Amino acid sequence: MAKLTMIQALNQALGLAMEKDSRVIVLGEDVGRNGGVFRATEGLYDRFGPERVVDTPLAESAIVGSSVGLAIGGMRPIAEIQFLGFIYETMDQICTQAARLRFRSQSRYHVPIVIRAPYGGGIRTPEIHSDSLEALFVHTPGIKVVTPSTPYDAKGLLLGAINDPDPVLLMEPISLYRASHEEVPEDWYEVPLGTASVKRRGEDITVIAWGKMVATAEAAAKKAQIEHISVEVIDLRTLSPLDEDTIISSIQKTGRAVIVHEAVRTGGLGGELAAQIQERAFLSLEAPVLRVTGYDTPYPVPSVEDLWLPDVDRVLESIHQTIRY
Amino acid sequence: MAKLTMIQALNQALGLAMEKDSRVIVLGEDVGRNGGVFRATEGLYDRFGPERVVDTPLAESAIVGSSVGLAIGGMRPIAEIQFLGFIYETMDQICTQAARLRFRSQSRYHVPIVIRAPYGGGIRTPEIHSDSLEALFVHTPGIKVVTPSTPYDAKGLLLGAINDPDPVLLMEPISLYRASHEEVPEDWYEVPLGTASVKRRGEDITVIAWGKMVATAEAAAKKAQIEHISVEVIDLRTLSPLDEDTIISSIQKTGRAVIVHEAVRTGGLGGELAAQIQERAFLSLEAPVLRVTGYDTPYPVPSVEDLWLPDVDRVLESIHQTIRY
Amino acid sequence: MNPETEFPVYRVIDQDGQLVGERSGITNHQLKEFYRWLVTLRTLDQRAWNLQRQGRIGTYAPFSGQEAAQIGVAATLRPTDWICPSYRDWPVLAYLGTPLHYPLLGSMGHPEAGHIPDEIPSLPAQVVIAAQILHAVGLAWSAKLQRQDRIAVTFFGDGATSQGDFHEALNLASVMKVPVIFVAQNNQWAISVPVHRQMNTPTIAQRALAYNVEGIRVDGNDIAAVYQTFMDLQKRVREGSGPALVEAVTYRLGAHTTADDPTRYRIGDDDTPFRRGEPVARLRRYLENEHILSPSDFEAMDQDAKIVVDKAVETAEAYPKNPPETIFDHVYAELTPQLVRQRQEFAQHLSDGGDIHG
Amino acid sequence: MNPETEFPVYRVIDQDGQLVGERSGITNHQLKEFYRWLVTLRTLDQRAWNLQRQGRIGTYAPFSGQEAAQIGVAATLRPTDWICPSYRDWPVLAYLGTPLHYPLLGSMGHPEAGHIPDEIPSLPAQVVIAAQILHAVGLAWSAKLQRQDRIAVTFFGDGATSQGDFHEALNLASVMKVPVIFVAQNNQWAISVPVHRQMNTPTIAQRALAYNVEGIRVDGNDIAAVYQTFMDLQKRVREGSGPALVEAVTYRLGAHTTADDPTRYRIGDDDTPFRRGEPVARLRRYLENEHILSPSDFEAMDQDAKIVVDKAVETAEAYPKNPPETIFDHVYAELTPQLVRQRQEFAQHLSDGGDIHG
Ligand SMILES: Cc1ncc(C[n+]2csc(CCOP(=O)(O)OP(=O)(O)O)c2C)c(N)n1
Ligand SMILES: Cc1ncc(C[n+]2csc(CCOP(=O)(O)OP(=O)(O)O)c2C)c(N)n1
Ligand SMILES: [Mg+2]
Ligand SMILES: [Mg+2]
Repeated sequence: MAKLTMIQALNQALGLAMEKDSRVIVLGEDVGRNGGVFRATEGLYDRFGPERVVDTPLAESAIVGSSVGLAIGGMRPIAEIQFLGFIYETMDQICTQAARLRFRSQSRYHVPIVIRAPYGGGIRTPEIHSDSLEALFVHTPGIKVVTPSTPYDAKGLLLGAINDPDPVLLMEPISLYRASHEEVPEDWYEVPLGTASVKRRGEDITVIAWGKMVATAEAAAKKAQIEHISVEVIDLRTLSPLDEDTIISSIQKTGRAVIVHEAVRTGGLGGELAAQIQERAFLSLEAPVLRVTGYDTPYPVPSVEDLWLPDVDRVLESIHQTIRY
Repeated sequence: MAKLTMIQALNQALGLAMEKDSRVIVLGEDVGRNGGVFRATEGLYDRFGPERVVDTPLAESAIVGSSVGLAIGGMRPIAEIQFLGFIYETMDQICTQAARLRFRSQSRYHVPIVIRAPYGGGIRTPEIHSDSLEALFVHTPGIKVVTPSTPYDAKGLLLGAINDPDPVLLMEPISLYRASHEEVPEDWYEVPLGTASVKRRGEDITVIAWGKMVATAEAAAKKAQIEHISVEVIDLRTLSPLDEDTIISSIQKTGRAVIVHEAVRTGGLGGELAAQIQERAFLSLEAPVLRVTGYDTPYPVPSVEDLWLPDVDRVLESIHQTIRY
Repeated sequence: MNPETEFPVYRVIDQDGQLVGERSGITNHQLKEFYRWLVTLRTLDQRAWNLQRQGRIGTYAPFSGQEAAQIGVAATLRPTDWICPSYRDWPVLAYLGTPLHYPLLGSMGHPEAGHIPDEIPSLPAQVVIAAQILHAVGLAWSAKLQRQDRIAVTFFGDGATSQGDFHEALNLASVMKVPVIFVAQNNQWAISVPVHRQMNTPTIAQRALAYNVEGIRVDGNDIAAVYQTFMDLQKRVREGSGPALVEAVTYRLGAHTTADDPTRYRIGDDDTPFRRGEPVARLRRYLENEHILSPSDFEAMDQDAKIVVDKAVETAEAYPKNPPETIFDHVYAELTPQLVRQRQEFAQHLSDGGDIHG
Repeated sequence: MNPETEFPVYRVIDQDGQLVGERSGITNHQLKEFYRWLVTLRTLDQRAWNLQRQGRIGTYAPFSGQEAAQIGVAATLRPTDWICPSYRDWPVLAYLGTPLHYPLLGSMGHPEAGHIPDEIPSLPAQVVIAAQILHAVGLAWSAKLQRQDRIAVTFFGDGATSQGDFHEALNLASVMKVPVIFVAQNNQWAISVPVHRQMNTPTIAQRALAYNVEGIRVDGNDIAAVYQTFMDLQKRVREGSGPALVEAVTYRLGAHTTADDPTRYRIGDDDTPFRRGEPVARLRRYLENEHILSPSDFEAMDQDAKIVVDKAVETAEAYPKNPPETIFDHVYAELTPQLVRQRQEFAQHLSDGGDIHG
């Protein structure tokens, strides 16, 4: 078993899927010779040729819209949107077309496509390259949304997504692509969609995070441990559909919760989670569910981003506030 | 003072604004000779001519994208998106361009455009014509979102939006266009953006709604009154930015809340509201905040829509559940 | 580049039913069958309009005037060819075997109208203007990748050509050289917007030049011309000539939908030539002129059409209503935990009588 | 329609610095000044690359090779003309008066790079491919409505022409007949995708035929040709001839951005002609051939450029950092109650030392 970075794990998953199933093709901007701007598709062009690893014209609506057709026609397209911030260009094809075709056709058709999109902050990208837009898709019935925080989960979620009969948006945290190595099995395995992962067991408070924020939550948990606060950390992994049982049973145990996300606060997934928690675990709650999030501004320039993103201190502060409530 | 329907009130507001300010122009699909598919722009073409009442080509991204340019160039464009369900086509121009240009230019430019879009269910439209998508825009910093529940508010919000220096999305509940008449002042007046309206005072529980759901909430409140449950009904009117003070102080009084919206449940604005309520009024809350919403499916066919939309019974049931908690 | 000479309108039978081009490969028998189809669909369309006016169906988008542009194409396709239609393209689907009650089901709010019979490889009728054009590119691409002998054909209106998706589709199709035919039915109007306000070009066909694909203009009200054009074209495309854009010049005789009132905006433009040259009357004139059908034949066909349409209305009106809770079953392959719970709540609310309290 | 003959590449000075067309209306003095600009910008661009390599600035998109295509246009515009540039169009902005440290500020993460000096009517450099093309249409439209004597000019790449927004913009501009010039810099690449995979046409200019607007192809590396083309064109457009699409054929000499490695994908294509004909060397050859500038003139200009660029780097590096909490002030005209509260929390967190704990 080799130690891989997240980008290597994703790359391996893509290679595996293409080997196993000739219906799988990869398409998007610069995914061919260039291997993707983050190298997720590195080497695939040479291995599988230009018919299956396709540099499309620069047109996101076309990438997703033609993927819908490819999928119905029997292929298994994996489409890359170069940065999640550009996904607005193809919202109709995702939200009205891909996500709705099963419904509109009374299940005659389904749309097994995977849309991969790098997202999130922390690496000083130019403007509009770091936005976290999961809330838009969590609010869209018919599509699933997943995001890994580790190389292992990245591969497992991607393979799970490829095998899923419905459209899946895989949001890949840019800053984690090369952040660490981890042992990743060479063979096919799947992380079941719809399952959260308890990263750390705790008794006093639950911190829920995903993507890049999982590490922030874990770091805060470690710091809290020093103060004898026992923090349970949940990595959602799948943002839609939510693994409500894991979330609710954790909070029924701890009675307290903090949610951490990069996306802007208002209307973010944190609100949905807080709403569900207070609805289903009201009597267990000993303090309000707090949210540590990006602020309600556009994602700021590189010189400000670290201040804008939730950091360990802000999470810790909310943990304290909740505990002391 | 004449009694007007909502569509008449909107039409009057548009006429007033165009009379008062030659920079105001109206553009969109079928807004000219046809007067809009719901007649919101009726008569304007004859009064103000084809230069100021413009039938555009069938291209939503162009409608909003050119409006951005028009606004920066000194005009005050009011763009119509024929149905909110088609707004996905122009998400980039709204969310990345119009909403973000002030930020990107360090306030050198601002984008005073109004985007009008009919939305919501209840009138047996074909598929994709009834979706409630407010959550997408509430999660977008830089744009304001308003929706009226009465003819008076419709005119006042539209004029307020026209006078606002920032982009405003005016969501117009289709089923209310001709639902009732109300006295509407002929002259210019504005409903200040960012202010909710308490439609009914009550002591035991707060029901929050907007658009078409306000009437449903009020009807439920009346029924509850018979059972001696005193319901406060808040019409949000502005969905972004939220009038948190009105909401929170109501719940601090009543200790209970139900939120009603047409949009699908998960990731809807109801989640955000519940999250804020439990965060800021935790100690006042005597029961979990409940949500009565559309279900997590695409908006269904006409024969099912009445069952799918929140109705008086479902709201009443949630009121009961909350009161009895 | 002169579009009018570069893209002349191909015509075989003129408005008066006179042969002005070469009839090649279309038999009298076929013309008779086409006429039967035209009359049947016209009858259906007019009946649907009336049903809506009587409140028996909901919003309906009539296709009268465009039957030939659609049947003439459909008749040249193979049963395996992919179809990506818009809301106004029921004649295509009907010709390919979709029972005539389907369009009525749609307007009555039966979700099954989105499930075209399995043996017809068609997507549901598209409501979002131009979205289906990209699906057709993907379908054609999938056929090419799988070395299947099938093409994709997509139908859309003049208004649809203004959408970004139209452009992205034509560009991608041309770059990938996939077997797809783009059929623009230029019916002169996009709701209230005339085509000369939709674009500043005299033709849609000339847009082909922007993508280096074949562009053709055909009289869409002349079924012989449409048929002959597509007999040749589908063969070329099937053999790998790449995508093609066809402008079928036609006319929307009626309103945009039953919710529309064209007297508000169809002001001052003289549409007499279009009305006179509309496809049913035109073919009838030709068949009369050439004595291919007799007055009693026409009479019989009209009668047959009425019977077939009566039957369709009956079927539609007797169509069993889907149990409402089945809407939850078509969101994902499997119900999510959330949908399981919501489905239960919904069913509970139903049995509590929720549906009568609206 | 043969695109190569319908849209020939207009050229005045060839790769070898030989006059192959007519110099009309461009003086020796202007050519000298152009050369000064070309050298200065090239020097800036190379310095920026190095600064990034030294870690002194962040991601940077070099424009080397495209200076002439931009300066040649900018030099023909009036101070009131609207500009809608992309991230690679700093030469346009520089020529119009934007200080040279602006592009560096952008790459250093200073938000002020988005606030082009007030006297230059330019939008911030656009990152979302093709979005600015629609803004230009709106700006030109606003000028027309207000009877202002100004036009809008927008710059974008070959890749941008594949986006739906490009199509929607050209169609709308043509229908509304607004004074806008669309400048497609065909630099042969969109990151790693060569233009012949981006589209299946030999030219971008021919897309003009789809909209019935004027289409022109010009050698974008020949500043005389660009200048002369636009001197004529901007006059026509200003007088109401309607929109125009210009394809400036050029070449991206460097990487897409500092994050890009072109050796991965620039394989096998022979770009020698482009490299030899790049705008700085080409104009220099001409000025040498014609003895318009002497070796010592060139030497002096190189020196001047170095000094000017040194100064720009200094200014950029000394540029004061915006107080971070000001990000809250540019979301709406007035802070919303939410933003008031969040601004406070943010500032509090700052003063608690939040910024060092990242
Ligand atoms: C994206 C989108 N925008 C707007 C509409 C509303 N709409 C429905 S049909 C139509 C006009 C379509 O015109 P055309 O493409 O010419 O087709 P036709 O109706 O004439 O067959 C419009 C604007 C829509 N359905 N989808
Ligand atoms: C909508 C959108 N999609 C993708 C990208 C990522 N991206 C940035 S530049 C680029 C290539 C642009 O090519 P071209 O238009 O030819 O301009 P050039 O970079 O050559 O100047 C891509 C794909 C983006 N910025 N915006
Ligand atoms: Mg039409
Ligand atoms: Mg390029």
